[in-house]
Amino acid sequence: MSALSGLLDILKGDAQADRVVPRRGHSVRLTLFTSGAMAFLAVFALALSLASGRLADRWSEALARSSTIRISAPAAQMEAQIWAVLEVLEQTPGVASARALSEEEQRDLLEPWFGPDLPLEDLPVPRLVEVIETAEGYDPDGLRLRLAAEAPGAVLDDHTRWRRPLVRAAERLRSLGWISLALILGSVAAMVTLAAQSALAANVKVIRVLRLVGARDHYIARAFVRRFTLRALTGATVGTALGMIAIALLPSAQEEGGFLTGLGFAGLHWLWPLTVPILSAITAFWATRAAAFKTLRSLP
Amino acid sequence: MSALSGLLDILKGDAQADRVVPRRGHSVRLTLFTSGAMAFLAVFALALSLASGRLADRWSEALARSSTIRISAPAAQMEAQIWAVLEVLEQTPGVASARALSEEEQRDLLEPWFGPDLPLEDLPVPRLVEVIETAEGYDPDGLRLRLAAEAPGAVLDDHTRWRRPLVRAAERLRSLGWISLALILGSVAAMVTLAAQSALAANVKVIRVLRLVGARDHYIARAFVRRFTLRALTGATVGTALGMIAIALLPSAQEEGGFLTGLGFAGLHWLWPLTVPILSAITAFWATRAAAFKTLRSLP
Amino acid sequence: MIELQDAAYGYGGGSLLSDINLRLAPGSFHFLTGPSGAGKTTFLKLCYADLHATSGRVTLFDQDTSEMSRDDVAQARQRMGVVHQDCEFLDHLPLSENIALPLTVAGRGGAEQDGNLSELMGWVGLSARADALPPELSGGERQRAALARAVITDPDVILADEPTGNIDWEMSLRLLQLLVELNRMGKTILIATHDLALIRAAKAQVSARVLRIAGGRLQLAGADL
Amino acid sequence: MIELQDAAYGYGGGSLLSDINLRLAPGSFHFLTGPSGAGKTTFLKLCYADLHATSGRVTLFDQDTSEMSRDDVAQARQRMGVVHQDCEFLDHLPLSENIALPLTVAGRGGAEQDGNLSELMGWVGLSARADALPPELSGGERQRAALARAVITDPDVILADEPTGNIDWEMSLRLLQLLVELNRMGKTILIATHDLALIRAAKAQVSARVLRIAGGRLQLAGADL
Ligand SMILES: Nc1ncnc2c1ncn2[C@@H]1O[C@H](COP(=O)(O)OP(=O)(O)OP(=O)(O)O)[C@@H](O)[C@H]1O
Ligand SMILES: Nc1ncnc2c1ncn2[C@@H]1O[C@H](COP(=O)(O)OP(=O)(O)OP(=O)(O)O)[C@@H](O)[C@H]1O
Ligand SMILES: [Mg+2]
Ligand SMILES: [Mg+2]
Repeated sequence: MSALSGLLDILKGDAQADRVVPRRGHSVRLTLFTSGAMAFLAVFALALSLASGRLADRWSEALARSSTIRISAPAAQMEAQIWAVLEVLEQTPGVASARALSEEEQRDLLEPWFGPDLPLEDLPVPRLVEVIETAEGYDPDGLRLRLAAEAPGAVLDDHTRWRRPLVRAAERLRSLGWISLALILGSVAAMVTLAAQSALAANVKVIRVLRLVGARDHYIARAFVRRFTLRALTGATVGTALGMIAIALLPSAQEEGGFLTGLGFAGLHWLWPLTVPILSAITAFWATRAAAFKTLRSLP
Repeated sequence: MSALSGLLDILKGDAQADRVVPRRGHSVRLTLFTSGAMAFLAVFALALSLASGRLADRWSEALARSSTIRISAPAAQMEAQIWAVLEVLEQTPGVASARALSEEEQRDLLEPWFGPDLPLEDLPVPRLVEVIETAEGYDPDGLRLRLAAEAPGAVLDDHTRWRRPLVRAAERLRSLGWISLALILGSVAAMVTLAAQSALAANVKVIRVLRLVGARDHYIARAFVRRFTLRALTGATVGTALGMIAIALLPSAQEEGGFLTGLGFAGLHWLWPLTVPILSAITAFWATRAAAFKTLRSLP
Repeated sequence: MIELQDAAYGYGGGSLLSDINLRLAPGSFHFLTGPSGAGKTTFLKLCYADLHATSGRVTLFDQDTSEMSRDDVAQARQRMGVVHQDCEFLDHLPLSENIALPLTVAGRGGAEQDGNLSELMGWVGLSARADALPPELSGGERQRAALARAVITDPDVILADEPTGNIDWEMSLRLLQLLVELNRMGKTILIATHDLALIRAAKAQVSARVLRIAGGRLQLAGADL
Repeated sequence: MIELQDAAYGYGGGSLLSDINLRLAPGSFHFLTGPSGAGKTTFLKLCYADLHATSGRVTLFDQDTSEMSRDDVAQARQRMGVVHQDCEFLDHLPLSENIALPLTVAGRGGAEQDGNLSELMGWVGLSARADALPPELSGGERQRAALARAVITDPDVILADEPTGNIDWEMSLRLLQLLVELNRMGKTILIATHDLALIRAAKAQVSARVLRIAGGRLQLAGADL
């Protein structure tokens, strides 16, 4: 029986066979709550992973894939050198785009240091060209050589020095998210398994009576598996829904910081948490199945 | 019975009374694992909270408590104005320290934009004074007025514009940590409670037999409470230890990034996770006690 | 139906029963006696494949029980009615559903069950308790219910372990009547009991053989029974 | 010891027992009979404060059971020995510890228990099974163990519900012997049973009164017993 067809089979059910397993009891509450709480936590961990993933992507792109070319030249030659640099960049494989910063942009960049009334045009301030790499990146040494030839005043600054820790930090945050997600999913699996085993242990008498009156293992296991899978699915669905609502209610992320996006799902990422109840149900299905057959085999 | 004296009483135990509660069974494994897994997660959440707390503190201090005074003046007056500014600052309440950046420091700050060979001395580049506030902070408007009087070329830039999103982001991260910690502790409590209830339900027969032979409620409850408290303590201790080991093994945090510290405990913060097993044991103590007396009262 | 050849059994390496030879022919009526702890329940468990003989052979419906798969055992049990010494039920289902459980499990619920069920519950004196949950029954009521559950499927073989231990004499005779009736219809019956009066009452109505377990061996009881 | 005055009881609003008047004087020996489902177990539960009379008064050791706190009930039970109809034990403890459980619970384990225990286990024929776990016992062995557990504390009152339902005649007589002996030492004894032969055997040895529950009332049984 494949997981999916088994699962669908289970959800169809058989009203008569169903009644042989008690509907209520502490093990029911335990299974419902465990899968619910763990689904809730899983949604948070997922949000953290996705958010830090976005963050790492943004940093990688914004920092790792951008560099600056600084052109210092007499005012007369400046325009020519800018054009030369842009032309070189256009022909360089691995460069996605390049553009010269406008004077306003440079003024904005420098304002914190020099104040708003910096007489840019009167200063021998170099002009800046922003370079965005493609995913493959360009060869910085080759680019430097060509720049030296075409525009002697141009200096390539590939930000290597200060972009590294940022990217590393983002990656650490992302892996932290995935580690917690893995931890939580592992705990879900273990706890649903233990809850199923403990519920089955509480129902050993039911199993004994059913064996006595001639029920096959398959019949008994099915009844239990169906109950538990449905319970885990219910619990996890509620937990996931609550988790998604909680995340939607979190103070919304503003982009001002630029380097820390909000915790939350963006666009299609809202579909990700929907996998949590499905995974919980599949886990419960296999856990209960294994526990049921193990318990059954221990009885004659 | 106060929680603590009850708890200590419980840990002392009574070997004879103890044996009346089954030592093994699925509920045992469930309790051990639940408290262990949740303690493990709690340690991670705690690490996240503390790390983001440190981060937020650092950002608040490094960003919110530093500001810059930019002095634009003819070269001849520059030195005098710098001294005037420093003098004003010395007399301003709420300023912890102030110093003028050296030319090398300014050159380093500007290098990304102007290249290493910026002729700073030939340029009308303003000089920068770094101001560090005390925790109480100074009154920026008062300072501006005094600066205008004493050093007309000085402009106070208190970074307000661009420090806000950083601080906000750090605070969001910190509250995320505390939210997950609260969620996890809540789940621990709920799950230990449910595990205790479900274990007690599995032991209804034990309770019935004990009542029949004349055991008092107190005697029965004690035996269960002791078992469960010890189990939760054991599970949580193991989980906490594993969590601390896992965190110690995480790639160590480097400070280069400066704005994202590693996930981990620093110094005395290593004592914090030790509260997790104690909290788990206290939770288990109360949860089992309540569940035991509830179950007992349902039997004649 | 059921045949034991040189069968032996012991718990945990011991030797409780040995050299057991017995053939339960279709339509036969047997009683099994012996002091408490002699091995009556163990013997019955061998017969319904709850235990496997440590040596010798036990044949159930022409199959060696040690070679039966778990599904074969379930299948065989659908053709047998077993009254356990400690009557266990599904505590969450009302009595009537518990008695009909063997039909439910065999997929034979519905129409077939309704007719038999109410008649049978009347016979064992439980009509008034049909909707009670098993924990609400008295000890004797539970034993009667267990017998009803054992015979509801119209099984070929009925094995009963002390079915009247908690039941008063009049009701015991009534239950015996039911078993005698079933035996006359051709069912094979084996009853473990220590109630000698019941055995005497049965022998007055059918030709029953009385077996006795003593010292781990199976013997035919003396003429006094 | 135990006194019921106009006591009545019914499950779920019904009326099972009514107008019950009885005084169990210290040192008296009573049997309680009645058809299965008549209310014998219910009657005993009223006596050991497991149920409270819906009307009338039940007095246990001079205390009204409906006014006893849960601890009072526990205290009273330490002075009583009760054999439940379905003998339940702590399945994780060996038989000997189960039988000594009332002593353990009363904080009277150790020295006191060892002497009585082995003698008592020999009397009920369980010496060889002292280390067995309760689920490994036969039905009759469990009943004997339940009786042993009920008398180990040397209680003032012994209430037994069908203590010989699963036990052969010889062993039943042996258990009866124990109870008669205890009665001669001044203990109050009440046994619910449907085994008329046992009652007759007892009446040959002590002066026992036989009560009968019929139609919810308590009557003295006829002279035929
Ligand atoms: N699971 C077990 N493990 C070990 N010993 C067992 C087990 N089950 C039964 N026994 C022992 O085997 C012996 C026979 O048990 P059995 O239940 O067959 O007796 P019985 O004849 O049915 O007795 P009774 O009339 O009291 O029911 C007993 O001494 C019992 O203690
Ligand atoms: N908890 C309960 N809820 C509802 N009805 C009950 C409950 N316990 C017992 N009864 C019913 O009360 C009646 C008397 O039960 P009780 O156990 O006292 O009978 P008994 O005389 O001991 O019978 P037996 O000889 O079969 O043990 C029975 O019909 C039983 O079904
Ligand atoms: Mg038996
Ligand atoms: Mg009864």
